[in-house]
Amino acid sequence: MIDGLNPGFILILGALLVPLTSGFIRSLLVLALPVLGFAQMISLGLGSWGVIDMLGLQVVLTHIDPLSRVFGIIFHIAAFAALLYSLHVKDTVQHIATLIYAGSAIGAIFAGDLLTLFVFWEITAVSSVFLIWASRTERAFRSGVRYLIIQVTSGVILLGGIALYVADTGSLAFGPMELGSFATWAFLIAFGIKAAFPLLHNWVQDSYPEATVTGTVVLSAFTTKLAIYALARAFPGTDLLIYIGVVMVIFPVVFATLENDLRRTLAYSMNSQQGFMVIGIGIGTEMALNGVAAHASVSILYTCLLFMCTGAILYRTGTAKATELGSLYKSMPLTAFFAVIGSLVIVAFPLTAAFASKSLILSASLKEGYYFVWLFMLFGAVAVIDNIGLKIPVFGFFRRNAEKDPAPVQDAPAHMLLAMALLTGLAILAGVMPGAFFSLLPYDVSYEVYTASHVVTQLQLILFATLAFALALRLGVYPGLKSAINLDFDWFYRKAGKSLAITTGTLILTVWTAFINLCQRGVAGVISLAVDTHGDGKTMSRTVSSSAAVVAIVALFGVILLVAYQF
Amino acid sequence: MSRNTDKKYWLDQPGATDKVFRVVVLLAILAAIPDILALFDFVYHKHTSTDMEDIPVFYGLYAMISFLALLVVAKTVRPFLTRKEDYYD
Amino acid sequence: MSLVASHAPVLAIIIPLLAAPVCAMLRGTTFPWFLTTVISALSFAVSVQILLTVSDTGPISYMLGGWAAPWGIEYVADPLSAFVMLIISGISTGVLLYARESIAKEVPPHQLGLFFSAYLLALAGMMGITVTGDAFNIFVFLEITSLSSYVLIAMGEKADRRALTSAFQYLIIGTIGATFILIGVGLLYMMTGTLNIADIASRFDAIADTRPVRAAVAFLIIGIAIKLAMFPFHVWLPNAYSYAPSIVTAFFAGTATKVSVYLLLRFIFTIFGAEFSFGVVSLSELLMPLGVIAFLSMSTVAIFQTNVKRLLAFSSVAQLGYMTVGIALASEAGLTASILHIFNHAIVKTGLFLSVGCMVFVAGSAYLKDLEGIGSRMPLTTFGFVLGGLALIGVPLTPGFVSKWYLVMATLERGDFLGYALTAGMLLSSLLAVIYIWRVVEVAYFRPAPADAEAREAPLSLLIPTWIFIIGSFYFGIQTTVNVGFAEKAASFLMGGL
Amino acid sequence: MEQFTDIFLMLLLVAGALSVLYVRNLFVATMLLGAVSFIMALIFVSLDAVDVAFTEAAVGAGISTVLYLGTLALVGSDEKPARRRALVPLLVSLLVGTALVYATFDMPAFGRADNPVQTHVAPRYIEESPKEIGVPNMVTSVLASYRGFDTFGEVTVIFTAGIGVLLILSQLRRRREDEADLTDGPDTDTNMDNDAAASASPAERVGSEHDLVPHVVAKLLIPFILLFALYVQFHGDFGPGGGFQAGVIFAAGFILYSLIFGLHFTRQIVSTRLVKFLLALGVVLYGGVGVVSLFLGGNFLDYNVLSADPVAGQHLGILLVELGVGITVTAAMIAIFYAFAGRAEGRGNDIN
Repeated sequence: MIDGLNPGFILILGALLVPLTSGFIRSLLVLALPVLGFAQMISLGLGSWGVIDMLGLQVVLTHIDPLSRVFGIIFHIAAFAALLYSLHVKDTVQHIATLIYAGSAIGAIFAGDLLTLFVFWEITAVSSVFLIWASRTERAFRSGVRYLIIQVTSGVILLGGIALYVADTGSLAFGPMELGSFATWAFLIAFGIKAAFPLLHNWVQDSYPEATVTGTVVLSAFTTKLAIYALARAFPGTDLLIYIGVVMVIFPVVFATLENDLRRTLAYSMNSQQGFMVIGIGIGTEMALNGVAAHASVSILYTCLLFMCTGAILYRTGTAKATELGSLYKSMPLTAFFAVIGSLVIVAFPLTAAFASKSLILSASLKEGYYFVWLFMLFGAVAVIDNIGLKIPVFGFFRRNAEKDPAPVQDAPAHMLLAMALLTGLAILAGVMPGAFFSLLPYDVSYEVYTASHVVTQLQLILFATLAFALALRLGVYPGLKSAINLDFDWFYRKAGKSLAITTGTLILTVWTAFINLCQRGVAGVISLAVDTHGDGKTMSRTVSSSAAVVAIVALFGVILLVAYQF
Repeated sequence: MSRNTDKKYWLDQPGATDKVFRVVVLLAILAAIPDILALFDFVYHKHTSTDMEDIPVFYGLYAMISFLALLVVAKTVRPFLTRKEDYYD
Repeated sequence: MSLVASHAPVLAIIIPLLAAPVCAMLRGTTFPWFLTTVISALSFAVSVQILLTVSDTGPISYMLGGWAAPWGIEYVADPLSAFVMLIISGISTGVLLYARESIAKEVPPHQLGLFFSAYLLALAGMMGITVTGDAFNIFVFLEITSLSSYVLIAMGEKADRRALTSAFQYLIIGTIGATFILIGVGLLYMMTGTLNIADIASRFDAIADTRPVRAAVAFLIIGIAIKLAMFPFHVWLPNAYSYAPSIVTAFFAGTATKVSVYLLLRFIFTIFGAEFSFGVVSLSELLMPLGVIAFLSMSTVAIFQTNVKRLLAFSSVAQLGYMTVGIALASEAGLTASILHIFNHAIVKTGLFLSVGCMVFVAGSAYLKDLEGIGSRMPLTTFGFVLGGLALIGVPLTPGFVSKWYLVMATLERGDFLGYALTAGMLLSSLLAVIYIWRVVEVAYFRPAPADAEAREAPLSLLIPTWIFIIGSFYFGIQTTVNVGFAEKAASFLMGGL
Repeated sequence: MEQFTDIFLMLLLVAGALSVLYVRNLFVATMLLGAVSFIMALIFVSLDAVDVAFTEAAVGAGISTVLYLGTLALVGSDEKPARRRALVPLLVSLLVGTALVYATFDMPAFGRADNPVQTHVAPRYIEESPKEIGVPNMVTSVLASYRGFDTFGEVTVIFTAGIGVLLILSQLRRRREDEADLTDGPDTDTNMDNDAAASASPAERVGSEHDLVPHVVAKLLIPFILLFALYVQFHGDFGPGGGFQAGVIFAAGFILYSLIFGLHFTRQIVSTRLVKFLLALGVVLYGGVGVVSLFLGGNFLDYNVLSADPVAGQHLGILLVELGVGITVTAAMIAIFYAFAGRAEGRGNDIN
């Protein structure tokens, strides 16, 4: 292996070979690349490589430490699984975008300084948008544009932060920092956008369901987890993150409950799970950070797995809306099986990986005395049981459709099932052997996963949540799913001011809307002013009149003359 | 897959959902039992970090309450949030 | 070799200058081009030699006619002038590699001898301005450069008759600029009794407080600003660049205004001295707003252009705004950024204009409406344009990023509100650059090509030089020691006085 | 008396300039401009700048006027009436003008011996140039030797102007010919030499063939003009004069000949290609002297090395470079005249 080469480059450069291949060779190539990257990562071990003195600052192209290695491992696995899942895709662009996107995410994980991080950060943004556009629908295109704007904004803020940071400290080093200066706030916001902090989160639910079947799987794996990694590296123990995390856990679950589209439901739940990790970073103890790394990895496993299952449904039936599905277990038994396992993982059933990872964060919060935070997380855990753990198997596969079950279809293609099996296997393996799993984590932990009380309490939580769900269904109080859109915060930027009276009369909203309107009008004003003055043939772009230029020359000459005299 | 249409599925039988429900209730009760027994320090010792956890079947109750709260909130905000599918188009 | 070494400063100028009349007498189509290319390459080689010598042993002085300095004319190659010479001759050589097929389409064959003669004169003129150490000699070479550039721009008239009017407009405005410079030099001569730059500089402080000197400052700054196309004196530039033949545009975009920036630096720092320029006369307060308006307003104007050449021309005015701001910061960091941007922008903009030249060569027009779907018709050219566009925007790993980085560092170094405001303005301007580049990308890739358009890539003789510039620009964006090193050296030299 | 002359000439100059502004007929304006140039030349004489006066008379009053006339033959002599009064520009100009006048208050008084101009660099020219260069006309030694490179640059400027005119105007001519006579086919790829051959056509109207008096006077005058030009050229070392003035006078002779007898006769003697060759030759000659000095071990344009005796070398060098200047200037003037007159001729206008 090439000494010190950032494994991300293997995927990125390999992507350039994709157009030259086709058929079997291409399948082999795209599957080999993550494996090669993985091997490169393992062979490198821990350390720093590619240290360059650039513009008087130190750039470190490759830096591997225990924290980044966990993320590196899981990113490689996710890349492999996602590529395996998308082998049937004939669209070259998607393969290239996937490889570059995964490669740049891995590159970012192993970036040893802020500048390298920024470069990869932007590449992830630009490459991933093609996975959304690959749907080739008007909706997806517009969603992709919104996505791109938000992602690039994150990059721009990051760059601004880097500039300020260098001005402050004279260094590009990427390590723990104190929230205080403009620079660090800029970092927090840049990371927060990608991590889908509350109110900054809408791009997730807006874009993921618009991407292609395979694209969503890929998207779900990298961007948000990359942000979690960046937060974990820069801001461990920042109290503010705990509160952000709590809101993040709670806020999306309401939407997940109401959502009809299973992929969008997943996107909301993923967002909520992300909150656990943000809380963990906020707590910042070694145990909590271990929990963050572990839960991020596990969350990639089950999110990918469930997006694969729902993706398979979409691929076969053409829809992923709960109201249009029913009894799919008959025709897609294997997919249904994997969905059930995936659900068990996400609810943190004993013997699954999440059982081990989630309890790390929960225990860490109790240990530090954050009881209310712990209660909120428990609430989030219950919500995910109902929203995903039960909703996807029940509505997606087992319940009979109230009107008419969709026509029988084939089960998912073999390579998709293989990908699901791979992730399922890993999730179970990590759950069965928590010791091996924990040995990969950045810090040494002595944490006993399988105690009787832990198993019992978790089972209680799961089963009573199931009971409540069943009761709600029986009593008919479960909110009926409707094919509809639920307004989220993105309403503010997608629809502001249009139907003020209908939505809500609250003062906050009015003020918000007025403010947004004002901004819009301001922006529109600036734009139209720019068009009026700078447009083609308008004052500023006029170049025909020499005499006007001469008058300007003479006038400015006079000004300088007067300035120079200093009367 | 025409084969599937001929096949009889257990879930399609009348009353199957009732049976599923009964199993769920049973399992829930089973999960609660150790907690009840723990009151008498029987069978197993419960590790607790907070006083709350000492409440019998705390996790089960909390799960029920949480879900109820979720439902209430969701149903309350729904009228404000739900729009037609083509709202943004 | 010792002949070359000992006469290097003058050789870099007289080689093209003497080749020009020879070239004018040549007939045929290929030979004038070949001669010009060889001459330009020679000049480039000499420039490299000068730069290496200067960075080894310090400034070189050369006495023309063997007369000692204040009496005769002196040539001085210092880190700044050697660096700018390298840029000019390098860009010129690269553009010439591209010229053969491109110009054959734009200029009638029997005029090629005269055309390349004018080209060589422009090259020699710019090199002369850069290396001369004599204020009046600057004016003489300025005239050679100006006259030849009017002619070269007018040569676009075969394709578009508006080339004539724009050359005429340039002539009117440019002549005013040259006259202003001449008057300024004259006033300085009157007050100091000498024309040698070093000599003027040494006598400047004694007479700095007199009115004629202040008037001279005003004349010189305005005169140079006109030549530099500083906002609002830029009106000649967009037209001239849009209608000139492709290679002329590429050549001038990379060099002509840069030479004026050099002149501005030379007068402000070497002759007047930083303390006088910014402390006594407060040029900052004048240059700063003009620079800021330039990069904000002209970037906005560029967005609305329908002709890609014109779009790039306005973008050039905007980029010159960055350089102006860098100078107006009056700090070593700002100066470094400006000098660095001279180099970086030269290489990037030349690459961009060359790739547009390829499009014009095949599609026959630089108007956006005629370039729809050009991305699929000319993939290599268009991809080159996109890469150049990225460099213009200032994406990391490109030279545009490096110089903007230095500029931002220089503004932040101030640490006051103005510094932050300037930084914000520059980021906004980069955003505007994204928009205007995106406009071209959108037309090139997202509009269907007209059905009757043939899919044909530009010939290799055009593509290869274009890509040399594109790849070169990325090279200097990643491997920054060369350009940054020389820029820093030149900046510290200027700040350290003579 | 001297003061009186100065003031009188100054008033005359202002009056002339104002009248140029007010006259609406461009032909009259051109003539007045010539007069203004002459007055300028007189003022220069009065300031003891005889060389400058010489140049002003030859270029400003002579050639420029002819070229203006050539242009008027193309565009007509009526000025387009001004549409509006440019009040703002006037105001701006006045203000800036005032500021500039203010700038003159600190100027050193004219002609004072202790001015910087007189005390710093100039003394060496006055004291050393007879020894170093040995040319009696100090102006020539400064121009051609001390600051010889500037002069080289100026010759190049003239050369540039010449090829510029050749490039632009010949292309325009060709376009017109292409448009007018498409049947001519491929023969368009030539240069202006063809005009000489085509000049026998009746359309050829440059030259006033029937005016006897100008014909006779011109025939008498032109040899003397050319002789005078040669005198000015080669006597530049000793008295006022030199390559620039000589070149202009030389060209004036040819131009006068064309005006009287018609363009094609002149072209038969001095073909366009020859003009182009001479244009380049002058620059090459000047630069060649520099290169030779370079190879002989001196710096560029160091005439000392041209001969064993430095002063003789300076003499030789100055003679050669002045010759180069004269050749290029002559050729450039003729080229410009050809280009303009050729256009007028093509249009069938008479430039007389």
